[in-house]
Order: sequence, then structure tokens, then C-alpha cells
Amino acid sequence: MTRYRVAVHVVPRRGLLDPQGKAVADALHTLGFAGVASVHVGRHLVLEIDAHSESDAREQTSNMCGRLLANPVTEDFEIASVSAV
Amino acid sequence: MTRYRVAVHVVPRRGLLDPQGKAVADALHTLGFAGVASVHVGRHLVLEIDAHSESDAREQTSNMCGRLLANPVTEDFEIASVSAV
Amino acid sequence: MTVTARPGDPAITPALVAEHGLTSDEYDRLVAMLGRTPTFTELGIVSALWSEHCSYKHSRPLLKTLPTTAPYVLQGPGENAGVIAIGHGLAIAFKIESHNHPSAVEPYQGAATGVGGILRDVFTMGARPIALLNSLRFGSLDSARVRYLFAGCVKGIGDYGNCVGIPTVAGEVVFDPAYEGNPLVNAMCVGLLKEEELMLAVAQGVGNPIIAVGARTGRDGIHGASFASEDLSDASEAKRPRVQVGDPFTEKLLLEASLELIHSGHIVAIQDMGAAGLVSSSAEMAARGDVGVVIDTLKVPAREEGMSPYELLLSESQERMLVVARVGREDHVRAILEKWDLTAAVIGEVIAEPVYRVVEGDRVVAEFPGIRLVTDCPMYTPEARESDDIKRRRAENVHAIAERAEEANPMWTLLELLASPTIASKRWVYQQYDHTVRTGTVVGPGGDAAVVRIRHTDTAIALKTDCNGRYAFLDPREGARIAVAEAARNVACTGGRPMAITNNLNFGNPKRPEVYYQLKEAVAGMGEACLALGTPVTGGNVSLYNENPAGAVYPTPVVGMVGLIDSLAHVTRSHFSTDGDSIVLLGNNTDEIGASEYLQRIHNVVAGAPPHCDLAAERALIDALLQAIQAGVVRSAHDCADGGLAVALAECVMMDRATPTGAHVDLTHWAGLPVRALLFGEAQARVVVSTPDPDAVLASAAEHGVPAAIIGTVGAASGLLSMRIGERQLTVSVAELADTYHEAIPRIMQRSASAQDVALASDSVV
Amino acid sequence: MKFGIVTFPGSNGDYDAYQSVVEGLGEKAVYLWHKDHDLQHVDVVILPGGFSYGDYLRAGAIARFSPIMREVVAHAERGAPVLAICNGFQIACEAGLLPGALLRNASLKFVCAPVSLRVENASSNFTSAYGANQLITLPIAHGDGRYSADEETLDRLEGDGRVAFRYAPDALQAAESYNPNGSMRDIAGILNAGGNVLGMMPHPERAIDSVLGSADGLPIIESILHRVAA
Ligand SMILES: Nc1ncnc2c1ncn2[C@@H]1O[C@H](COP(=O)(O)OP(=O)(O)O)[C@@H](O)[C@H]1O
Ligand SMILES: [Mg+2]
Repeated sequence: MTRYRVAVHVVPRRGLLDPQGKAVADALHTLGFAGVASVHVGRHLVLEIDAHSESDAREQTSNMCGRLLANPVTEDFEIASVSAV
Repeated sequence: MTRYRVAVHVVPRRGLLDPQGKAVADALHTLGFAGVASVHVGRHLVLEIDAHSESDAREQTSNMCGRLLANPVTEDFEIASVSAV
Repeated sequence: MTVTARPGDPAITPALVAEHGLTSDEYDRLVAMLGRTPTFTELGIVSALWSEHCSYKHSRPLLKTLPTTAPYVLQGPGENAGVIAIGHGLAIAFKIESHNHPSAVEPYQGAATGVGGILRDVFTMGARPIALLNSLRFGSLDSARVRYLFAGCVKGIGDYGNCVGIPTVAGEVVFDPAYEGNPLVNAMCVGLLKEEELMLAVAQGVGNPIIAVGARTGRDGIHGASFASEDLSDASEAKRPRVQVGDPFTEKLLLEASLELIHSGHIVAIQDMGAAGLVSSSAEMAARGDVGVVIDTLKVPAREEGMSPYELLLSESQERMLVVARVGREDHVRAILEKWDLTAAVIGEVIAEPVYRVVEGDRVVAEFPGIRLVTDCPMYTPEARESDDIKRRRAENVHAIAERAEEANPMWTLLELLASPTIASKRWVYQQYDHTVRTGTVVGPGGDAAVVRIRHTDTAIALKTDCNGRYAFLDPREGARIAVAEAARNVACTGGRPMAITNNLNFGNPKRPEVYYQLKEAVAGMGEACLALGTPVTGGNVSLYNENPAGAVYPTPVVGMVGLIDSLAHVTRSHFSTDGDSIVLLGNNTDEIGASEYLQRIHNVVAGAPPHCDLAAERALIDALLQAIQAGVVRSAHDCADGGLAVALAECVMMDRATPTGAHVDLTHWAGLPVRALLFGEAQARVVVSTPDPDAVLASAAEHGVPAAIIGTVGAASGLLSMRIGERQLTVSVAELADTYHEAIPRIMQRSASAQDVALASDSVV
Repeated sequence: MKFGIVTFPGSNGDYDAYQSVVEGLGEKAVYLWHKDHDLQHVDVVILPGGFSYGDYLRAGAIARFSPIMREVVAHAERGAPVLAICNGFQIACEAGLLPGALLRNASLKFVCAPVSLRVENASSNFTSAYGANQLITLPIAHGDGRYSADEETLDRLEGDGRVAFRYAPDALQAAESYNPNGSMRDIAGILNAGGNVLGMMPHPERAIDSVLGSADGLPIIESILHRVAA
């Protein structure tokens, strides 16, 4: 078993209203950041897990996302990185 | 001007209580993911911004983080990626 | 004007018609009304407006039978909310609405947007929301999925109301396997307005501009159009979201802006864009005013590019309103919205021609003759027949059910009932709701009804939702009567005179004769009770097709009652407070145990007739109780409902956890009744009162012909609830009662400290 | 005496704050609009509860950039009183008027309940009408009330008597369950170094009339009155 650090991004599904992203974008405009076209706010999860291999770690994480970490109705997830620690 | 997509991670400063991370880890254990050693939950922001160059996009984002996107008292931020879209 | 199909619109085929949920008769009706084949846009419009949700096609004929008038009713059914006058030139607008199906799919957003919708229904009347209530039904908490739905709905309701800043003051939660897979989420809102500021959603004034206000329109929740999104789009769009996401922050701004608009005099009508969005709000406002309208979909502010008229008309994006302004006042309207960082776009106009017309720039994409679009909708009176299974269940001799060995100690049974999530304290729920914001909540959740004071007067209103679905399942007429009576009793226990109700009829598929029978009977029973108790129906909502794989949910006609307390001095709480007070039982005990929580929880039996509801007795009870309260002789009043007299007494000694008391009770007078019926039977028209002056209470009762008896004394010193029945002496510690009652739900939810819970916690933005 | 109550988009405690001053004390109050630059010569500013900007991103993070906040900060720097309640407390921390931050409740749930508090400093501008160590009951209603700061800051706050209120068990509460949000060192309210800014999660403005269950919040406003009048 090796310990892996896995980073996961969970983001609101496209097309769904993202009031949080909109509020942040508006605020950035008010602060003078005129170049901001859009903002989306999601979650960044960092898991440390014990797994047999990198692909095992990835698969476990993918399961966790399907079951718990992301809301299947409103969110998409992506495994951003997996690395041994 | 080019449009860039910038991903930012904002994470609770280490050492602070992270009840969300702990709750997620506990829940994963309950679901049978025994190999999970720890979980940390932060924010994942995706910004689309117009900038003169990649380094301009990076600098703008860094400013936004300093002023609004992260709380300097409790959070750290990191620009995870910058890419032209 | 000639209506032309848009390039790229699908051809109208029988399959497309069927996918839009129209029967061939309904389609023929549409063709006859138009005198031609409809366009795709028109088909979409009609599928939405003639849907059950918008048209009430299976329920309207029944609803017409309900009593709706009283001298103080300013607005009955038909508007966004009902309105009653409460004196001092003030009025209360209130309404209940369901969000059952969205909540089953996505509990957090489903429940949240339900709250958003009902808030808008109330503030469009010109009323400032002052209270929210909710009535919830879930399957058994033993299931992880149910815990997820329960936690999600509660959090969704809380986050939305809390953010908008409206206190959630009362409600009910029932857990029963009958609701597995199809939870019920009904939200009620109560608002306060000055009588003269009442605003109706009636379009009028040729040339007046129609303005879309609030959030932009996206592709969310396009009604009945799931197939269309697949047909019309590439693969990525096939994932087009059907859930709506709520934005309570925008709602708060919309609330303030709408009230400011209404008070400004710049507008003549306003309505929220709820189910079937723009099309239903515009068509309904036009129909009420009997005027024509034209809408240009190119002018609707859209969240995404390339949205078709079909999509813009049918989208159910949240936090939007439709306004009819006075001509020439557009800039004033815009200025008010800008102040609140909201946008306003003129998207149409009231016209002289009696048509409902939709254009996309120069092209007319839909046009219907006059208000027939709304009024020509089909109405159905399907066959009604009671299910044999239910007849059999009702007739079952439940007295023959043998007691379990543990029941030898009835205090065991009492503790079991208090641990039933349906009876146990709902603090886990309402602690997540801000119930103190707006500084009006005199009695918050945890007692019988909630009490909200009316500022600048000495009066208050009392509010409660109620319904026992098991009763309605076993006898829909009696069940609905009891729902009204129980809500009225709860309101009276706090010192309120029951005034009027709103109601939410949650039923299964009305095309099944046994379901339509339930609906018909329940509406009849509700009408009888409202008539007898003098509480007209001022509005409501019908939610049909609540089915799970095992069949329909229990028929659940939820009643939302508003009562008036004429002086703050009369506000009465439910729990005992003062040592030495006498305990008086108003009403009588019977041997009824049918349909009880006792049978369900202890014997897993759903059978027997629900307790008899004698409406004259209920009315007399309410009159007697209010008279005693107004005479100042009642220290506390708590009605007997789920779990019967023993549960009511237990609640009286420990429902306020901070100040538990105790009591000695003697029920020997009823020693002839089976003990389980006496303690746990759910006979109606009973209230437990504590009083320093029992004679005065008994005199009030006698005056109204209400049976009454002194049954005991309040006393905290012993730390016990003790009950004597003839030779039998039953005792239980108040601490144990309290622990069981208050910790039952937290313990269950903790056990699952769950997956589910966490997903929600990390989900939500708040 | 004149109180100014700031209305941010999403504030919902502004009304209660206004009523507490006007009805509770019979003093003058005005609403201050977030886009304005003028404090209208008020003596006391109240940053009220609610969900400014929906609490999106972080509670208080966006509101601190409102135009009016520049004036509020200047007012505080002049030594004039600012009472920051609940969301107002969160905004004040984000704006640097007070140290530390308010994080998600440890329970991860919004909590609305009466809580018992101990008055830790009964001689400040805001608390002089209480007795030392007095136990009071105020309502809370928040999802992000876990006060957090580094140890050094916490030590300094305690050392300087700047912890105004702490969650404390009353006679009936189990010792382990009195802190409703997991805040560090049970902190419920703190003062700035000058003693003229008070931030607190509980709602004194909701506890000014015993008909609503408690009038324990009134002394805060009374204290300000005495101090400013003096
Ligand atoms: N979903 C809810 N939201 C708010 N308050 C609730 C909810 N469910 C129950 N309550 C409150 O808990 C108390 C007990 O509710 P209930 O058992 O339905 O009372 P009763 O038996 O008197 O009808 C009431 O004060 C009620 O308002
Ligand atoms: Mg009751």
C-alpha cells in the first residue's frame, strides 16, 4: 500500500444557475477588475488515501465522487491530480 | 487581449479546525472507504479573464486573491493553472 | 396576424403531442380553438398551461365546492395568495405550495426553490412576508436515502428562508413508509399588508408595458420538455438541467424591489414567474383582466445564448417577476430595480385585440384567441371508487389486536411513542431555521401553533399546518375534517380564533378511481369542517401523481391555518409552568384506537377507523377554550393529537426542555376504558389545560356544553409524571421522557452522521 | 442620539436593529444605504445581521467593499462606536475593524437558539450596563459563527480585556454543549483595541422585549447611550 494525495475539483454543472459565481464576478467588477468575464465557484478537495497503485487511487476516488463527494444532479467532478506522498 | 481560463485553489490554513474535511472523511469511512487517511476541503474557482499575456492573467488573479478571493487571516491560495481559451 | 413555424422546429406529430402530455381529445380541442395546426411553440404553451399543475383539470370542479367567504375575506382563491382582514386596516396574505417532485430529485434545491416560490406568491400581493411554515413527509428514517432527503430538504428550506430573512415559525414532519420515494414538501408563507395596498395580478390598460424583472431566464426546469431538449440539441445539451437552483440573495432584493414598486404606484399588476414561467404568468394576468397581450421573446433577458421562444416561455428559472407598468413609467420602474441591482426589460404590452400573442422579433410564433387559452382548458371528473383494501382495513377490529408483552408496562409504550420520529421533538429541524429574525415571534416552533405579533397593535396571529395522512388514508373524508379541526385546535390553544385556511392537496394519480375517490372525499370533508368551524378556504395548491413503486402516498390534505389573537395578554403556551396548577381535560376520552400512531409504531398496523370527528364538539371546545383564555384563567393549553392523552401529558411536562416540570394525574374516572385506548387512543376534541382556577375553566366548558374534568396537579418536585388509573399507579421520570423525546431524531441523524449530511454540508453555499 | 444602521444588499437584521433603537429605547435611527458615502452625522453605526451578498464566497467578504464601509472605517478610526452584529461582525472582521475571522459552525449546520453568555468585560462602552460576569441569554442565528484567530491574537484579546462575551453553560446545559459553533475559547463577542467597536454573533437587537423571550440585549444599547452621552 502506498499513500497517495489526490486532488479533486467539483464544479456546478454548466447551464445551472451559479449565483455564487455571479456574485463574485460582480464584486470583482466593482473592485475594478474589468477583464473578468465569468467566475465559477466549486470545491477543491484534497484526499490522502492508501491504495495499491496510482490507478487504484484514481478508481477509489472516482467511486467516492460518484457516491458522496459530488452531487450527481447538480455537479460535475474531475480528478485533477494523483501523486504518491 | 486574449481570454484566459485561470483555476485557483483557496484552502483553509493548516492547523485550523477543518470540520468539513473531517466530516467528509468520517462519511467516507462510513461508506466503507477504509483507506482514506485525511480530507481537506477548499474552494476551487475558475475565472475567465481578458489579459494581455499569461503573466498578466496570473498577476491579475493574484491581485484578486489578495483583495477578495481568499481571506488572508484563515486561507491560503494558489493559482493552479492558466490557459488561453 | 399569421403565425409561422420557426425554422428548425420539429413537425407536429402524434408522437410529439403525446410527449407533451396532451391526450388526443385535448389536442383536438387545441386545434379547434386555433382553427389550425399549432406550431411547436404553441404546443409547448398549451402543454404547460393545460398541465395538471397549472390547470387543476382534475381538481377544479371539486375545489369549487369549498366554502370561501366570510366578511373578513378580502381575497379568496384565484389569486397568488388569499387575503383576510385582521383589523386596524391591516390584512394577512397567505398561501401554501408544494415542491414534492423537485425535492425528490434534488432535496436541497427542490425544497429551497419551493420556499422561494411561495414567498413570491405572497409579496406579489403587496404583502411583506412575516412568517414561513412547512409541512414535510418522508419515508422511514431507517433508510439512508430518506435521511438524505430529510436533511437536504430541511437545509434547503432553512438556507433559503434564513437568507431572505423571514422567520420559519412552525410546521410538521411525519415519517411513514407510505412516503418512501415520494416525499412531500409543502411550504407556506404569511405576509402582512395594509388593506389599501392590496395588489392583484390582473393585467389592464391597453398600451401598458409588460416588464420582466429579476433574474435572467435560463434553460432550467423547462416543463414537460425533457424530450425536446434531447431532440433539439447536441449531446452536451442533452444534459440540460431540469433542476432549478435557488438564489435567495436575489430573492431578497426582488422582495424589496417588488414592494417598493407596488407602493410606488407605477405598476398595475405583478405576478411571479413560477410553474411554466413566463407563459403562465402572462397568460393568467391577461385572462384575469380579460385583455390581450403580446410578448416578444427576443427582449427577454436570457442567461444563455440562442434560447428559443419555446424555452424562454417555459423556463422555470427562479427569482423572476412579471410586471404590468403604467405606460410612460418604464424609467421609474427601471430606477427602482436598479437601486436593488436588478434588471428590468420591457418584453411586451397590453393590447386591445383579444389575443395572446408571442413574437420573436418580426415573426409571430404563437397566437391564441383571447383568454380561451386559460379558460378553455379541459376539466375532468373521473370515476371515483373506494379501494376494497382500504374498506377492509377500516373495518378491521383493532381492539382484537393482542398487546405485546412489553405493554404490560404502559410507560414502556409511552417511551416508544415519544421516540417515534413523527412524535418526537422536531428541534433538530427547526433549530436550522431562523425563527427569531424580524423580532415578531412570540411563540416559536416547539409548542402547538406559532404566534407572531402584529407590530403597532396589541394583536398577534397564530399559525399552524396540520394533517394526519394515515387518517386520510383510512377515511379521507374524516381525515380531512380532522386536519382542519386539529389545525384549529392548535391555533386555539395559543389563544387564537381560527380565521381561515389555505390547503395543499397531496394525492396520487387521479386517473385511478381509488385515488380520485380519496380526493373527492377529502375535499368534501375539508369543506364540511371549514363550514362548521367558520374558517373559509382562501387558496391552496394541488399536487397529484405523488406515487412511488408501491402505489400512491397517503392522501395528504395539508391544512395551513391562520388565527387571530386579539391581545398579547392572551398568548398561551403549551407546557405546564407552575407548581400547584390544576390540570383540566377539556373533551372526553373514548375507546378509539383505530388509525393511531400507537397501532403503527407498536404493532406495525395501519387499520381501523380514524377517531370520530364531531365538528360541533370541536367548535364548542374552541369556544370554551378561548373564553377561558380570554378570562385569564388558562396557564397552558395543549391539544391531544398523535399518541393521545399520555403523549400530550408527557409533552406538557417536558416539551420546554429548559424548564421541565412534573405532574400527578388521576384517570380513574375512565378506568372502564382499555388502558391503551385511554392513554394512547387519539380521540378528537381534547385539550389539556393547566390553570390556577379550575372552577372558572370548568364553568367555561359547561357554558359551551364541553365535557371537562380536573385530572391532576402540576408539581415539579417529584421529577415524575405519575398517572393513577383505579388501582394502577404508573410512573416515569420526567428526565427520561425528556431525553427520549428530545434526543430521538438527533440520535438517528447522528447514527448516520452521514454521507448524505456531509454532501449537503459541503454542497451548499451558505 | 442618532444611530445609523447600514443596509447592505442582503441585510435582513437592519429592520430589527432599527426597531430596537427606536422602539426599545425611543432614540433616533436612520438607515444608511450601502452605496452612499454619507454617514448623516450619526453617533453610532450598527452593522446589522443578515446575508450581505448572500454570504457568497465568504460571509462579509463582498460587503466590506461597499462605499459606505469606507466611512464606517473612518468613523471607527475617529473612536466613534460601531456595533457589529452577526453578519455585521463577519463584515467587520473582513474589513479589518476587528481581528480574526468567523468560519463555518463546527456542526456544519445553521443554528437558531437562545444561548447563555457570560459578560467578560462589564466596563466597556458596550457592556457597562451589565454586571461583571453576569449570565445573560441572547438568541443566535447563524451558520458561520466559529470565531477563529491565531493563538497570539487570542492571548492578546484576553490579556487586554477585549473578549466582551463568551458562551457559557447555564444551570441546565451540559458543560460540553454550551458552545454552539465551536468558536475558539468560547468567544462570542470581541472589542477592538480602542474599545469602540464591538463585534458579536448573538443578537442583542432581538432581545429587547420580554414578550419575545428576553430583554437581555437592551443593556448593550443602553451602555452605548450612557457612554456617548457622557
Ligand atoms: N418542519 C417544521 N418546521 C418548523 N416547525 C416545526 C416543523 N415540524 C414541527 N415543528 C414544530 O414542532 C412542534 C410540534 O409539531 P407537531 O407535532 O406537528 O404539533 P401538533 O401535534 O401540536 O400538531 C410545533 O411547534 C411545530 O410548529
Ligand atoms: Mg398540538
